[in-house]
Amino acid sequence: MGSEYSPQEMMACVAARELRDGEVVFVGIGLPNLACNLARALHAPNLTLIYESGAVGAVPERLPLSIGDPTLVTGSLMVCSMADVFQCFLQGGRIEVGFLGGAQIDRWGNINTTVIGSYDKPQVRLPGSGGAAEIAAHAKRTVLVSMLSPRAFPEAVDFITSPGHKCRGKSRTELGMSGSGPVTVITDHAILEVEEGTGELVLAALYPTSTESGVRERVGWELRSNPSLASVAAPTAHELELLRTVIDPNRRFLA
Amino acid sequence: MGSEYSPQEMMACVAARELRDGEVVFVGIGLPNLACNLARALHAPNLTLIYESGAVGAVPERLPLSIGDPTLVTGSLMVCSMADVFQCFLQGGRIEVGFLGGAQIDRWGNINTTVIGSYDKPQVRLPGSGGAAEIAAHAKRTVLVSMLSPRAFPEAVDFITSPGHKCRGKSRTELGMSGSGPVTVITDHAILEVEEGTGELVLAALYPTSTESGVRERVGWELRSNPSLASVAAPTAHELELLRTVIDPNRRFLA
Amino acid sequence: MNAPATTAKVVSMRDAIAANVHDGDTVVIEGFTHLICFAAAHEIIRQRRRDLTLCRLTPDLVYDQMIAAGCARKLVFSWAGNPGAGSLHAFRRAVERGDPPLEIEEYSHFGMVSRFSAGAARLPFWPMRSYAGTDLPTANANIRTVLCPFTGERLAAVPALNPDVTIVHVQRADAQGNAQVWGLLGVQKEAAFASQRVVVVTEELVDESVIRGDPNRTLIPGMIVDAVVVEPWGAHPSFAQGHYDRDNDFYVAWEPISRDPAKLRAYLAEFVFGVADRAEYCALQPGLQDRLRATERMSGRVNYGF
Amino acid sequence: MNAPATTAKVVSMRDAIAANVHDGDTVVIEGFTHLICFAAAHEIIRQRRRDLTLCRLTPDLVYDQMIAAGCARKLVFSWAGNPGAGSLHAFRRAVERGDPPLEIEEYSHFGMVSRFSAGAARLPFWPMRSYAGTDLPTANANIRTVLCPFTGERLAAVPALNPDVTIVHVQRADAQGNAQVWGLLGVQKEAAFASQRVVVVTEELVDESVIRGDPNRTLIPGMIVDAVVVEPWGAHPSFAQGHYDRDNDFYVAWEPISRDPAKLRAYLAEFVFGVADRAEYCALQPGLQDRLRATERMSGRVNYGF
Repeated sequence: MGSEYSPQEMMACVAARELRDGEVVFVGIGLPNLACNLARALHAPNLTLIYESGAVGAVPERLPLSIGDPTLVTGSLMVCSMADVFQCFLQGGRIEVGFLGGAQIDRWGNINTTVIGSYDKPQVRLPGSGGAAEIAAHAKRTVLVSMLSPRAFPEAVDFITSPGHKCRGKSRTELGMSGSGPVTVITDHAILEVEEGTGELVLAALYPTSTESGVRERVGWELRSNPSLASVAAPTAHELELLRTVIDPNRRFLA
Repeated sequence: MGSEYSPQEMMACVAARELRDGEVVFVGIGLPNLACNLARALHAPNLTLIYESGAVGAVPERLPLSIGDPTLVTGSLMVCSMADVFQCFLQGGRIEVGFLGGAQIDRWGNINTTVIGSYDKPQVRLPGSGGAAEIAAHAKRTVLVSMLSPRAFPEAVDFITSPGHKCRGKSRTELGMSGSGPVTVITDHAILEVEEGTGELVLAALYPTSTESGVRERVGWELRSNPSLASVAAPTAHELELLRTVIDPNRRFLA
Repeated sequence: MNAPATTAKVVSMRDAIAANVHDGDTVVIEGFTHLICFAAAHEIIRQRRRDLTLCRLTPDLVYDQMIAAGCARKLVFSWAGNPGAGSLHAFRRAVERGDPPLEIEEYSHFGMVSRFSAGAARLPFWPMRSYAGTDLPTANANIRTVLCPFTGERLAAVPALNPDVTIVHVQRADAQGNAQVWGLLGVQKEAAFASQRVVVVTEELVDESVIRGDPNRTLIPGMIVDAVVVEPWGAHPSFAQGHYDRDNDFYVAWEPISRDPAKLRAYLAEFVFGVADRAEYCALQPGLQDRLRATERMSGRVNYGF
Repeated sequence: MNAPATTAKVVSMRDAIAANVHDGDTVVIEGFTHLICFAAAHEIIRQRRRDLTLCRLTPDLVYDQMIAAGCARKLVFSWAGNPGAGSLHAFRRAVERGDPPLEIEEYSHFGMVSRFSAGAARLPFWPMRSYAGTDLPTANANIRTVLCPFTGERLAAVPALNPDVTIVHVQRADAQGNAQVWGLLGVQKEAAFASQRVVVVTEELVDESVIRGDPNRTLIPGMIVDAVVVEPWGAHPSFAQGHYDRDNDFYVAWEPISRDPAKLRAYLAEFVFGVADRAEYCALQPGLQDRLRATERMSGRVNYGF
């Protein structure tokens, strides 16, 4: 077992464990990037990392601050235009895993990265979709990463930027989406999963320091639990060492 | 004045004179290629030659047999995908002059390079469109090159591969085409031009060795003549020397 | 056999902007993280252009500065943040509080890429599989659907974007504007072909023979270029692969500057209005070039012979 | 940090064709003049595949031979000639006299490019400005129109082409199939992305570090590649820029061979059925490689550092 660790370190380790060797991953910046590089250093040396900036098979020598850092280019397998990234790789069905985060995630895995409040008179203007709307539609599965709180996990998001499993009453099948959508939501307290059949997010696994009721308090709807709750192992000393000394030595994202 | 010359040499010289310095030309293989390289050696050093294979600003060191010869690549300004050639350059309206030939050219400048006879039971199966259909639609103007004969210049082509000025009764404007279509037809006996307003091919200029009646006999409809017929100068000694010693020394296309 | 220059396209940044960017224009300064031409944006600010419709996938610091300087009437975009570092606060003040008012038109990245692709191909629209289930079409009437004539499927469609002027920063170009780029390519080719006018800003002016020595690297042909500006370090704080690194420290520093209107005004006064051109901008920051200059990681060669 | 090979993709041409090309398949051997993989076509002929739907912009000699050998049920194409040299007579006998019967489906080059583009992008159709006024739509019911949801214009549309297998010849690839091409690019990238299976045939097998040393040259990523075949001179009589020239003499010589069915049978007997593989094909033509080997015209280098 590891020593003391931060919530971000736990999330990065849990996210890394979601990746299988040989997969093709569409990587976002921040925690997803830490997770992918941690997985690559551990059990998944053959991950192919694709960034929306056009770098394919990137092998970043330093932690990129942005999704278009020059370190993603140097030594990568391919650099292509963004039209190719979105048309051939993403819409073309070549991406196995996509990572997404958001200011709000709702009961059906819909994500809001556009506005808090109304679109025309927003309380908070967020960055918008970027590539997220299409990652959510086309990646074979997506993994969501977000800190758990009632504001971040409302019953329904203020604005659907990236579609989950039920959008204004319509299922992914009715909407003609090819990817299977969010399968797992990794938070700082627990893992939620999408329930087969209903498409609803349910509690699937607790962290060593979490309780079922503590998680429920941080979710804005009546969160149901899987019949058998798994428990997630804390970061190992090896995972923490890699994160702290190799992957994010300046603690840009590990707060 | 030059010495003896072949019909192909005359046509290449006349075609070269159609090109203005600085123009962007979509080059076909054979006589058009000779003409472009002759023009580049004479009055139009700043022609930009584009080949449908993707070579832009080519400076062929030898006469290419095909439109995709390696000599078109070496030392060119740009090599791009065929999607870019057709979408960005041609459909995008960046081509000023296109050269086209054909087994049949009719009264309205329609070209047939598909079949002689019916499509389903052809007497002669020709190569088909290649890039011609879109060159005819999108180049700002096109120059046609063909040997004059009643079979090659029928009242109506058996199959419209590349649109002229009236297609099955419809004008280019009605068909929504952006380029102005064929403006000049260079043959081995005369130059035909498109008449403003009617869109019909009419006799515009005679070669030193041609007569008006001789031309009419070789055209499959009642060919009308411009009010004042121009006469075309024979190849100069300099033009012939360039063609014979530099541009097509092995007489691949100058038969 | 090479064609000599027929026109004098090589001009100063001041002249390029004066001739090609007018009040009310639809302007694109593209570059996805890589090769964002801050030098051009600063000159547009200095020349006090107004009522521009600014289009870019990521408004980034470059449009945050232009919005703060009062150049923009409208923003067309797909992701408005300061990646890894925070928000674009001038943008947020405009959208959240109308300070100053700013019209917005919003897509996903793929939607913006598709709009440029349609513009470059002279098509009126581009089809996509996207937006089903999202609220973006309710926020933007220009996100529509099109019916496939083969399968009957209903796909998303976005309209062509044909800017008045696109400014593209490149690693090297010749005097005619034949421009070569390596590393991230973004959507620059599509934006340039879609545009009425194109300004190429280059780190290095090279002889035509350099371009002709590796024609597969050419991203933008000179025939569509109206002006060529030679401006080393013109992309800072963005980067130019093989020339200088991204100034991540400045991106992080932008967060508190952008958050405070007084600091932002002071920044523009010192680094934009307070200098005549990019050379003076660089001279203001003495250690900058040593800190960011690229190390050497040379590619191999390939044989173009036959 | 490089990923080691996880699968043994590198196989012989015989095994690659046996595993990836089946009777009845829709097969694409692309390459516009450049990098046409005759070695793969000859192996398909040797393995006596039947009822193939062959797709290519230019059937060229490569499909003329496959048609003559009885591999083809259908041809999808846009220009069927022997450029600068004559006709494809096996093709013409099939179309003009049904000898043997051959179904055809015909587009313009742009139409074929667009079909591959749609296939690569997993769109059901691709919009174009073309075919107005031509007789091509009357000859091909797959050339249709689509209505622009913004302008109301009626544009041409062609359906996606998604082959069972695409074979792409390249100058260099690593063991995972990450493939680099320079010179003419044709429509290979689009055809490969559109395809269920992809076979990369390479002049040279290189270490992954060579690919990673110049990532902008990668045309096809290994992740979409099923088999890698190392086959120097595999494109002859077509060419590989920087490796060997186009064998224009053979293209000219094909005219009388193709015109005479007996000569064509004799050609196939000697150069296709009479050899086991490409090495034997080359050994049959002793002066060939000296005559066609490329001269050196090396590109410069660029810096990928930061």
